[in-house]
Amino acid sequence: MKDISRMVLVLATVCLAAALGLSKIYDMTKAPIAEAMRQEKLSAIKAVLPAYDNQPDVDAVDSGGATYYIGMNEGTVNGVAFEVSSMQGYAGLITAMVGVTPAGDVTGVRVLSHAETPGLGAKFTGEEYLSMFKGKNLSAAKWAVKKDGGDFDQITGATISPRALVGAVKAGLEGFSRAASSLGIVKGGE
Amino acid sequence: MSRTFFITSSPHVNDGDSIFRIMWSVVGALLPATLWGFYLFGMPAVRVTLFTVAAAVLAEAAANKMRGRADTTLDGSAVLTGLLLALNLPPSAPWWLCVFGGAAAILLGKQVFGGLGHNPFNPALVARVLLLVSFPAFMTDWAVDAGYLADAVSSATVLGEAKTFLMTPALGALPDVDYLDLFIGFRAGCIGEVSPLLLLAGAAYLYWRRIITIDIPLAFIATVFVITTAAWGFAPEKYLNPMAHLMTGGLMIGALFMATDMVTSPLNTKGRWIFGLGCGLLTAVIRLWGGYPEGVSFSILLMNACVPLIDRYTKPRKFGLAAPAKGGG
Amino acid sequence: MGAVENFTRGLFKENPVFRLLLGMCPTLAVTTEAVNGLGMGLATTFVLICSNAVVSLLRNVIPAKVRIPCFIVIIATFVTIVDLVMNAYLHDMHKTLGVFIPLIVVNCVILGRAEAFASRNNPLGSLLDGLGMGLGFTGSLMLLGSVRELFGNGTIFGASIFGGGYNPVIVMILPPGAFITLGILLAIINRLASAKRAS
Amino acid sequence: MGRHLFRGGIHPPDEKKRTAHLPTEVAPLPELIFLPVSQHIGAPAKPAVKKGDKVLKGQVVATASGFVSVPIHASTSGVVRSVGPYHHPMGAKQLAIEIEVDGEDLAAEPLAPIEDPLNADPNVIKSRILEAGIVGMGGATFPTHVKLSPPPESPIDSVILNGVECEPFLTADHRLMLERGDDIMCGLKLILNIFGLERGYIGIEMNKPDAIAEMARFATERGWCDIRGLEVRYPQGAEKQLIHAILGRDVPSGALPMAVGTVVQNVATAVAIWEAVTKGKPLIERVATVTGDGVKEPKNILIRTGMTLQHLVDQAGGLTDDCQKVIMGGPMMGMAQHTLEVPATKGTSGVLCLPAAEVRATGHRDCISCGRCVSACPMGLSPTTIFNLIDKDKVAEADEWSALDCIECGSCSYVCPAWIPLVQYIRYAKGRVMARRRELKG
Repeated sequence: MKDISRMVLVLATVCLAAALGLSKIYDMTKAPIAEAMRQEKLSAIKAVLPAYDNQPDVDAVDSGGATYYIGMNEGTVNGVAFEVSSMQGYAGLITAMVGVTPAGDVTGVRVLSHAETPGLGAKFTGEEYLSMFKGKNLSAAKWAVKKDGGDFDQITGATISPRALVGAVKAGLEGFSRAASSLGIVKGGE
Repeated sequence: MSRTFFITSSPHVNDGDSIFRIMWSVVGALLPATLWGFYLFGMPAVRVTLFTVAAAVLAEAAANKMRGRADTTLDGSAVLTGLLLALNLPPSAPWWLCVFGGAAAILLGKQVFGGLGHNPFNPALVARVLLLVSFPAFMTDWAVDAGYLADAVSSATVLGEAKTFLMTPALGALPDVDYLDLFIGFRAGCIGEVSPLLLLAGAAYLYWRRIITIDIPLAFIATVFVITTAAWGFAPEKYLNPMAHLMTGGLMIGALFMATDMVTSPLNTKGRWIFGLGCGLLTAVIRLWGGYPEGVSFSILLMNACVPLIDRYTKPRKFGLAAPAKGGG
Repeated sequence: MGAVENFTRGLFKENPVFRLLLGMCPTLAVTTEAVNGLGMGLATTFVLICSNAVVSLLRNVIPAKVRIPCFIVIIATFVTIVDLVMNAYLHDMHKTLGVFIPLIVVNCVILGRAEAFASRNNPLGSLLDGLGMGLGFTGSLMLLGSVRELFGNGTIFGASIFGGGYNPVIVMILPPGAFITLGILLAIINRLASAKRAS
Repeated sequence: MGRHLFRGGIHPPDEKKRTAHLPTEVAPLPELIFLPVSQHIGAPAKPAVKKGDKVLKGQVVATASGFVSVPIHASTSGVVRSVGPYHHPMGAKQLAIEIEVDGEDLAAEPLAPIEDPLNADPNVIKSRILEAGIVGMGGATFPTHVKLSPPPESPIDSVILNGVECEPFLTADHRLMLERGDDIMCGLKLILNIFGLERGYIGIEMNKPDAIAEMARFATERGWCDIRGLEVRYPQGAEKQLIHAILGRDVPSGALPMAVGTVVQNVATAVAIWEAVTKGKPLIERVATVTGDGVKEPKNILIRTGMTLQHLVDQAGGLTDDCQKVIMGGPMMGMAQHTLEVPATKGTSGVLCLPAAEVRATGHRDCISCGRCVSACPMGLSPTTIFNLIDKDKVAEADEWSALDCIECGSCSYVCPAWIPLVQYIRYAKGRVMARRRELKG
């Protein structure tokens, strides 16, 4: 009996000490972790939007099931960022952050996550490839890879990932144009 | 006068076959398909083959030296491995890729396991898959600028094309193919896989020489045919015609020359049927629903891994027993 | 057994990865780059030192029958601490190492040292043992990561080695590459060890 | 036709053309003969003569030393020169009686011929078979009287004479069937009488149509025998395969033919039984084929036991210059000999001499798992698996894979492209398995 009670006592004490210690650490790291995750998102937004001086994640608007991060410079909306995704990749889900001007011209694309083959499919995540989205908009470009008669390059030996990305960006842009009015963003300079 | 005589245990005669003869016979059986590849793709194909075979042979010699073993480069197995690998490379493969592949086939595919006879996986396929995942862009670049096909440049194989089309319904109908052309071998692809006709001829020779048995190729090809026919019958707009499955890709060279590799296939007939069936099943599944357009290499390698298990459960039926003996009996 | 011996044992003679073949899960999974190996190694080292020290301190208090649950609770505590701290201050690396940080808790090296060493030796010796084993583990992971990064990406710690014309052997940074590299490194090390024994 | 084919087996070239057509010649007497006391399976016979004794042809020089043992008789007359160790076909030296031949070939008082042999009491026949020192002459040399005395719980309903001679090169039984057909038939009848049976079988491979025709003639004449022509496939002459082919019965693993009510005897044994019964003649001579490209004139010879191989080879014109291997028996199961001083015994069905060109170099490669040995094994075993297991000292597992069922026919080694001496490994495995089983028991 004495044995068992000692065992229970020791185990309970150890667990209690561990729990107390952890709760303290958790409190200490809670804020830094939240900040780190915010910075992660911001760095993606920053990469696709023109320079802004507000906090786009604070000035975010939900519409049509998507979240639009709004970038402003000196009080004027100069860009909107949103996440797009596609399941049409070679190996599952591809997500990307897309930035556009209020008029709908693409300012930048950055791939957030993908599971494509490193070295082949994964080449579409490079700056070199993504830069060709810049300046394109829904009406002034054929949104398809060149192989399918569009304006966008594919990658030799890997047509599928770029095709998925182009499709996702296109769908995102369409969603944006639908949502634009309800967001209260004045289109272009009008 | 007393003479000295050779003492060995019985039997004192043999059927005259040897590893040397087997290996070089397989090399010989691959020659028609190889030469066809040379004609079709021109000098680049010749270069790929030479580099790959040379690298394999040199790696074999080096490995023997490192392991302090007698030289085995002449037994033909290294040449065969190199040749099989070369035949599974696109003609445009750069020289360093060939050298890397040839050496990897021998060193990683065979010698690390203890040399010929000890390798669980087909060495040429190990190297091919290694190259495929390492250098996918080079391994799927079918552009040729020499030989007969140079004029009719084709950028992708039928299977790759089909996969792309079928995954993207918006693109419309599949391109038409002429099955006779495919059977004779007028298409793009790896150097040695393009002509089912010549591969079958080589395999027929090996069958006649009793080097390969019919069980594995038959089970393999029939299974692929049955499954692809079923899929095509259900949804012809979604799946490729079964004839195209048979005539294209690496199915023929895989079923006839890679899956039948003695070292990495089961010991007895029943096991070989199971092995062939498994290869066919996996190939069909990968081709129909997998990420890659082609699945022959992967399925053979996967089945290679199952061989010890297959051998274990397909003990030959012992004479004098109605049913196979249970272990420990 | 001297303090020096306690420390150096884990570095070479009883290197957890190459000699004891412990902790294979993180060894194979996170060594796609040298820096990941370093991060994982240091995280593990921290847990090792702390758990070794605490287990050693409590070795006369914990009844034998509940020692394993106690050890696990102690180890899990330190692993959670590492997980939280890294997430807060080394966010990018935490993202790369992902699930393998929480999985340190099942790393055989840690429970193995707690059971085989710390529960039988004094706190200082256990601390040194944890440090040695941890650094041995870190070094091994870095070596593995360096080799894989070198051939799979042409770089070491992100610094280009082969130049731009290099075509990376992608398989090296894929799971099979981990097995191939580990196998070859083990072969070389066994060869060296047997040569040393022979002489 | 034998209807039941066994699985496996091989088709080695039969090489019998050299001697199949040559009538048996009688070998002249040599100057010395050497009679090993162990010419059979079982306990060696006990020498009954000593140095200096004069012996006559047919006299007992060594007596049986147990149930599974037979006496040895002098094969000609002469003086005992020594009783001591001498070359033996099985390899090591063994006890042998050396007789200086006097050339007179004087016969001892023969055993009394048995009156009306075809109606004689079975026990009289059996004891005569023992007295005459008769053993299985197909090569196994198992004492015949033992084989003809199965325990009562194994009733015998079938007797088969083995005229298959599936070993390449050898034609001794073939000639015997052509030249002594009726004696074989009568010998069979004696065996049938022992078991009270009406009809027996003789199995002959289809590559000996003349022997089949000849035996069929006697079979019709005598009316107590069916002739079965069998597919040419090695090892058709192995007991279990022969029973399978003729009767469609499978001898269970680990059992003897009597377990399926069958007795198999060689045709030469039948002749020896007939001669022992009707003429009182002990087993001191037999037909052997001296053949191969290593001798100048291959021949079928009627030899006496104890003649050295040198003497036999001399009758066949001597060895060629390039002869490199001398085998007692056939190429598949015979024993290679290191010297021609070795004496022929009751089981010597042939002497095969191979020239250098036909001698395969030793040294083998690693197994490439081609599976040919598995297809070739007539016992349905996996030779390469047993080889791999015993090579790694896994005796228990070798037992599990039925190493003991191996009949050592050599088919696996014959087809092995890596030249692995599989039979030798399996023989070794059998020894280890037996030892282990004994250990587990005791």
